[in-house]
Amino acid sequence: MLDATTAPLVEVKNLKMYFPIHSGLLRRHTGDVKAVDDVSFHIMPGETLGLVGESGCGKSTVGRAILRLYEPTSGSVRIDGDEIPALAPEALRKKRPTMQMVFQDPQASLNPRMTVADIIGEPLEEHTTLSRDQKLARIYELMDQVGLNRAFANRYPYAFSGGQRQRIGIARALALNPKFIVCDEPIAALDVSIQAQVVNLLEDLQDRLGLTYLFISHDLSMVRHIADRVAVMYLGQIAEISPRDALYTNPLHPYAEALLSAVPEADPSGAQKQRIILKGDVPSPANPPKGCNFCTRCPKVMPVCREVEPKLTEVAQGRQVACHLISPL
Amino acid sequence: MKMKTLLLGAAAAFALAPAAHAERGADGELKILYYQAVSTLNAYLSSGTKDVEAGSLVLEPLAAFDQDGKLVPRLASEIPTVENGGVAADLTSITWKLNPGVKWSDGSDFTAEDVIFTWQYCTDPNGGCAQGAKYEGVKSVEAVDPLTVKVTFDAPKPYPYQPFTGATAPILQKAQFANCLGTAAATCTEQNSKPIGTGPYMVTDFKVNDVITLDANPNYRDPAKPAFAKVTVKGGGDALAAASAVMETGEFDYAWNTQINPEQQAQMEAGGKGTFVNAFGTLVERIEINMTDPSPALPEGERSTIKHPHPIFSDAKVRQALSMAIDRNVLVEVGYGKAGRPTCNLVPAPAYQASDNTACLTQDIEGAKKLLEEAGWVDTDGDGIREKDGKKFSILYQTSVNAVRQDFQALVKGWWNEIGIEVELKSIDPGVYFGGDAASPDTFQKFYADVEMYANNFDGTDAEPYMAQYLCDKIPGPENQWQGENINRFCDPAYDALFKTLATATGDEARGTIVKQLNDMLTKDTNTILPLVDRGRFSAKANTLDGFIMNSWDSELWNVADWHRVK
Amino acid sequence: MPDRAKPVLEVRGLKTVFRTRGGHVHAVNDVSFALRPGELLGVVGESGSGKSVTMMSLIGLLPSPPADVCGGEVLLGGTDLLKASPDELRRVRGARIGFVFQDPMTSLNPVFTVGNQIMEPLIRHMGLTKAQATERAVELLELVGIPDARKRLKAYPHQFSGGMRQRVMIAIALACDPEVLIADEPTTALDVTIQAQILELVKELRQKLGMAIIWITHDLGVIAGIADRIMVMYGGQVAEQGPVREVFAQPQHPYTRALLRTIPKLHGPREAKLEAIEGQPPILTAAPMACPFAPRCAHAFDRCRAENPARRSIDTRPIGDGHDVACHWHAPATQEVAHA
Amino acid sequence: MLTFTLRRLLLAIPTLLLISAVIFFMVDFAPGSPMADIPLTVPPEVRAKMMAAMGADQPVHIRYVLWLKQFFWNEPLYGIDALFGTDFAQGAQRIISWQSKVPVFQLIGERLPQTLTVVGTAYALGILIALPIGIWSAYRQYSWFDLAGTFFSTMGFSVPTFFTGNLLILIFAVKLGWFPTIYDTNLSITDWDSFYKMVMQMALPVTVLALFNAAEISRYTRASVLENLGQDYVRTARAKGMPERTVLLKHVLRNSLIPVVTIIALGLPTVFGGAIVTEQIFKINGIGAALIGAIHVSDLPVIQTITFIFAVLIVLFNLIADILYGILDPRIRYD
Amino acid sequence: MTDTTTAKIERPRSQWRDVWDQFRHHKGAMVALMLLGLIACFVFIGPLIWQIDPNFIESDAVKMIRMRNQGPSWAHPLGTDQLGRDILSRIMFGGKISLAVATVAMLVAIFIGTTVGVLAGYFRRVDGLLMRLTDMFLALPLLPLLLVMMFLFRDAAASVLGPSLGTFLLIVLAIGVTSWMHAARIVRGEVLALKEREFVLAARSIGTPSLRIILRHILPNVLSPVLVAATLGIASAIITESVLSFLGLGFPPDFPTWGRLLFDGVDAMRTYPDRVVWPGVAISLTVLCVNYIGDGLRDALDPRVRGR
Repeated sequence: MLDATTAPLVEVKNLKMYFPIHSGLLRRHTGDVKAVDDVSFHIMPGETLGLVGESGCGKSTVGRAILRLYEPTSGSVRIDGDEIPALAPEALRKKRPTMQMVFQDPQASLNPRMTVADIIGEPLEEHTTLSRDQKLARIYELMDQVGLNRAFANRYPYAFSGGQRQRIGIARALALNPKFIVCDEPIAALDVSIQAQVVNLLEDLQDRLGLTYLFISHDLSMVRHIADRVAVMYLGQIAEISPRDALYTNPLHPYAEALLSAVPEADPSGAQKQRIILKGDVPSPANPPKGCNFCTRCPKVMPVCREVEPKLTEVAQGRQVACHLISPL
Repeated sequence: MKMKTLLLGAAAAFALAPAAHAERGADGELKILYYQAVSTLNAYLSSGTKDVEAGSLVLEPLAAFDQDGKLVPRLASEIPTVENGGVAADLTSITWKLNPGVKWSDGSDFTAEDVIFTWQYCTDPNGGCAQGAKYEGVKSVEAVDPLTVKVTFDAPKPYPYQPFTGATAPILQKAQFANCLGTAAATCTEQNSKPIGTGPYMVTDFKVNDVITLDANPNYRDPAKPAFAKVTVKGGGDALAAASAVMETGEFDYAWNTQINPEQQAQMEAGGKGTFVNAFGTLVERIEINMTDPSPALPEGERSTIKHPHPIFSDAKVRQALSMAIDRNVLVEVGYGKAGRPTCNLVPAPAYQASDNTACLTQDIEGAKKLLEEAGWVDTDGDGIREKDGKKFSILYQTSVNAVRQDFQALVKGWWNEIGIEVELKSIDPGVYFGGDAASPDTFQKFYADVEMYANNFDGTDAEPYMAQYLCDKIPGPENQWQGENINRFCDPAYDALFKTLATATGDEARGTIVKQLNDMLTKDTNTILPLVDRGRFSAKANTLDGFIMNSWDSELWNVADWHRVK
Repeated sequence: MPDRAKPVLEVRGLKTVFRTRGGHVHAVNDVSFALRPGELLGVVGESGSGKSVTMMSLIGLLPSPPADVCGGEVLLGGTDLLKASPDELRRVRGARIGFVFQDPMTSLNPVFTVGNQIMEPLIRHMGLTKAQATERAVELLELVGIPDARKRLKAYPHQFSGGMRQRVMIAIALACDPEVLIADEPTTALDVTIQAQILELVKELRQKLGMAIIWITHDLGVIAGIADRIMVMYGGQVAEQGPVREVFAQPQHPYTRALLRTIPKLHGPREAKLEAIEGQPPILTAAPMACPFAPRCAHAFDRCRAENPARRSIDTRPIGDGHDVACHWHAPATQEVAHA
Repeated sequence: MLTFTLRRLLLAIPTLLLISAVIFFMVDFAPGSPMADIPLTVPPEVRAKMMAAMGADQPVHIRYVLWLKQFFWNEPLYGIDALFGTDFAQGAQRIISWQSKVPVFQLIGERLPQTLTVVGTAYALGILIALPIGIWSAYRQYSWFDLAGTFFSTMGFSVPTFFTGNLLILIFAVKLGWFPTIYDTNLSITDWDSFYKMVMQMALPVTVLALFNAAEISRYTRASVLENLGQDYVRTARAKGMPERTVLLKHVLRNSLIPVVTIIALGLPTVFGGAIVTEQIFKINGIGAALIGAIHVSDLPVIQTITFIFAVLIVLFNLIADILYGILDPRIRYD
Repeated sequence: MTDTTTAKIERPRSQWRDVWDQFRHHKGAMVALMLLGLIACFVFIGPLIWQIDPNFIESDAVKMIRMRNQGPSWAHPLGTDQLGRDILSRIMFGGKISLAVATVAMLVAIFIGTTVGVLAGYFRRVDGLLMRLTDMFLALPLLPLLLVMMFLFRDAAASVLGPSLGTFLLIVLAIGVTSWMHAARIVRGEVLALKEREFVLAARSIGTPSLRIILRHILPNVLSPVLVAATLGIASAIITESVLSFLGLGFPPDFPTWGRLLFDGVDAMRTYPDRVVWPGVAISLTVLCVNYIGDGLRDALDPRVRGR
């Protein structure tokens, strides 16, 4: 998968997404919520990068900033050769077909006042000059592709179950033959028995269409299943990026380790190793701690962690970790 | 009607006899309702009738008008005439002798200085005196002695009784108002709301536009009067509520200007708690005909000016037809009932100067149609509207917003439709219509309509200034910011000439004859003005109130000192 | 495990119907189970499987109308709660049965202090004075691991983080030493690291206090970690019930089997493809005449579509005590549980 | 909270200045002239002089600046003088009514008691009626009580006050004669007798206004209680074994009242406005009547000042509502 | 995907069917809808049957006097007024005007309100400005504002469109321009929430331009609150018109509306109470019905309620 000769499809460098805080009598700019603070990674063509972390760690914001649904504060995002944050509005519009998104809440991501055909057809409407019949044919084709019955084309989203709605959302994302899809917690709102349907569909499509995914999720087992490499985020920053198997067998960053150990496994045999229970809560991204942002909860914290912010550095083949323990200064 | 007034007066006079023995303040409280609330008691700062009349409880003129329009002395001891030497033979001055022993309510003496001060007060150019017209032509006012005042005019005045007479020109106390001359007049809040007077009552409390409380004046010249110890003058509401408060609920003793529709007049009287009292003066509701062209097609500044005579109304026959089509009796019955009577005259009273025209009182639709045919207005296309030279007989009829006027508009429109005239109605907010704002197209002076309706009268009994309004040089137009009083743009050299003779005529008889002729020129002869209804004053009084005499020439409270409770 | 002890809570043939204008929904159909002292019963099922409604029905927390608990009995220490008067029920709630709900954000009243909300049941049910209640509240907060408890009593819910709020909810539920604690998806809204904290806390509290717990969740992993017994619900019915290890080791119901297979594993060999359960959970508009899982079941045969299977024990223990299943199909005895 | 309040007050200044300009110029453009009720017998020259004496002939922007100074500087000085017996104002020019030549603030001072008594009583009464109805309607949603309550409240604001008011007068004051038709502003309560009179004369207007207010507030209360009844914490309270009384009157009510209280605060200035019609009908010489009266005679200083005071009240009560929200709802912190 | 569902091809079910289903269960709203239908029939179809000119006055004086203030009779079921005009036909005519004014004024208000609300909610840059404007309008005393508008534009309107249509449009605009603020606030709030909904984000990720996002995604979804606001707007417009007429600022007298009839009736209230009662009842009943329908709509359109 990691072919050294090919260039990455997506390359994110030093991405920052700050939301300003205004306060005081004159509403001065007094600080920032650092939702994404200096994040860099790349995704190779046809690869799936899993992005995991707890709620509020900024993983969804990363996804949205990459597609420039939010205007990033700074940093570079190159997708298929284009510098996304620098694109002019019209150029960005032209670029949109190559990069698409599948959203978390299949209920909220579909306009309740539009029929399925309208929803799937909207990207075609915006970016192609197909005739009515051609468009309908393409819509049917897409519905077949995601396993939706063509007969439902004129129905409204509320008539569908969660899994079916997510299929509609996927069909919409596929309409323009994208190369890269950001899957923003696509299964989080689905029932357990439905999750597998959607994940299988995503995998099928990737195989068939050669798609590249950024798969954002908090479900570590599902990420293990689908992703080739995994990035673990904590408080707006990446703690560790590793190939999947390496991470799951031997997490390097203490947070990645704790996160993995916290996942309850459906195995009552008691074989599970001792859990690492983190103390306390995640600090506010408006006021992150000095030094390493995990230092307030880290079971292996050292004095240096409270002073110096660790940089994400490559410690092994394809493994990057931001921790003083792993890569001392 | 006249008979009734006389009877009332007689009854009141009859009632006066026992009252003479009455004791001041014995009858408790008198409750008066002025639904248009009183804003100030200083008649010189507001000529609103309500303010003037409320002021007359406190302030008095040298002489007042009685119910027949005759002058009766108040602060003067007699009415000066040429005969008794009070008026100079050349008519350039008048000398008033003051009543001795009159005291202000604060106990100080009333003297000629107060009279002179009053003149100075009202003629100060910065004071904005509302009664300036009363003192027009006065050259000087001098004290011959403390109880004698001589008023000198700058030209002979055949009617020298304008200054210091009637409720609109009362005497102010010099001591109190000395610092209120000119621009200071408006800021003298205390003085304006609690003036010291010579009248039967004095103010104890004044709530602007709401309620005034007064007590009997301890220094009033007649020790037996007034009969009431306390007076409340309440404001607010509307005519209907005011009438109801006297006639139905009995909450008040007297309510001013209870002009309500005739059916309700009858119903309220059935309440048995009070009676409506009326008296007729000179207020005439009329339709004015525009002698100039108001067409919007004309450039601004030329609409309704003498540059363009009216295309339809220049023909006298047409104007006569308009008049003949109106049934004035119906108008009275619908709109006024006992508060009005049909009239053909601009000057309906007093008797010596009122013409006796009655011809217009009978409606003659057929006659009107015939006149229009004669004038060349024929309905050629069968749409019910007459045409002449391809022009439709279509007119705009405007008036102010007012329930009765709108009824009148509807009725008159019906009649005029009947004789083949298309009428468009327009009603304008009274604030705009009578506002005199030169920038507004909707004032009655601008007269951007073919006919318009309103009511007007004159102050006092002498019609000279009133008739002066129809002189050629009083026509409103852009040059005088539309401030002229000749609303019709009527201009007749013969009228101007006849009016000049009025300036030298003396005596009721002689002056009356000229006024009648002038009146006829405007109404009967040319139908420039179509008088409709002689509107009387119409108020309500409780049956328990006695001594009341309705007066249409002066304040309705003119004899409030004589009011008392029925025993 | 105090297996043979008399159950503290016994539910028999519970039926709940929602009568709405759009039609009736048979949310709970003939659910029976027993809870023994000190036991932790895990209830698993997808949304709409009737697991929450069952628990709410027990103590009359469902708004009526539209809910109608129309059959069965709920025995708490011998008295049938379904026949109890509203007043009697009120004396049970909060005192003998404590409740913890899913969303700690909305389950606490935002305008009252945490202390106030903890003290309410103490004053109401235990008749404590305000001062006594305050002391007890401090104890409770300390018990659930909230530092600086006395000061935090005066704080409002919004001043706590999600995990802390859930601790407060647990403190409220435990305030009057209930015999039964019902926790309705108490960790679903929390992050995994916080969930781990709460699970740890519950384990601790069980050891200290020894009350019986019903733990509702859709996460088999959570159940595996803490429960003694598991009850799998599907379509308003109990599909399978038994000791946790037995059920995980030898799932009898096709649904349970599929459910276990559909979840990817965190350790061990990575599955090439997930086994999906096709189709949708049923909408229970009528009392089921067939097996509700039949349309999605890989093993379904004609009988499944004609007859709703009764629960049957798969060993010698009586139904409810041992391992039982409601299925016409007999799982092969051979051990072939996926990816074990 | 303090910062928030200060900030809002600061923001209010430009808003109010803008509003004052809009009001001033708008009213000035309005039709009518202060000379309209002067009899036609008064000749034009005299009218012109009267206008000049009032300063009404000045250009509008000059009058605006003068008025601003009078409103924001001179009048407060007079207010201080009146309170502390000082003499800061030193005879500076006040805003004077064209019609009555009385300082407008004096006029307002005379009118305020009537308006406050009637409107205040009516509002308080309205709230007292509305809360129980709204709460119980929501608690017993779709019961006959709810249907009746909803009908009552819908009626309350569907039927215009000028209709109900006149109807009540006709029936109770004119036909039955139970109540006076004219409000006596001089009446002060000194004994039981005058108290009885006061009650009698306030009865009808207060009824009309109170019903109107009650209608609106009960609707809001019902909606708010309904919303809160569905909240999770209500279930929690019940799960704790709290009796329904506590659930409803403590948990639900406290939360429901937050928006209701702010609605009540927001509604106060509009009640002053709505009272204009009521004052007109019942002949109460309050602020509303003063405004209508001034409009009828184009007494611009009075109109401008009163309408601006209304605007100030609205802005002020908006602020108060926000602050109340912050006080009542511990979740909200204004920073 | 079960086979049973694929077999039958359902006709797309419009959401409005659901709304109607829910609405039907609101008894008050249904009764109100029927009553309002009756009122509308009375007002719009009534004049076709009852063909007396509402402004007809007998020109013959004697007849006219006899025709005045008649009680109910077969010729005039509601009697005649002080000029002998038929009250029934006047109420019909007045109703037509009142309802037309209210409806059009509401449309104006809703149009302005929705536009301002959508702009403010969607474009952060103009939000502050537009909301300040809204606040300012809310703080303005509306009576004088209405007065001024009537004054400033009456002549222009009348000269262009004729006195009746001119006044009509002016009143409608005046009411509309002074009553859009609540709609704007509601819409803004709704748009702010919608903007964060994922389907709007989805549209942006597709590259749909703002205008089309507003038209396709935002507007249809603010329809529910707008519809409710519109219904309640009709009610308040009827009241505003009648207050205007009641204060004598409305239509010319030969152009009766319910408010105007009520205003005229108050003068005659003591003698002929029915003159106040009929237009008063007409106004009250209509507003009551509209308010009830608004309530019903609100319930029917509220997804939370509908879900129950």
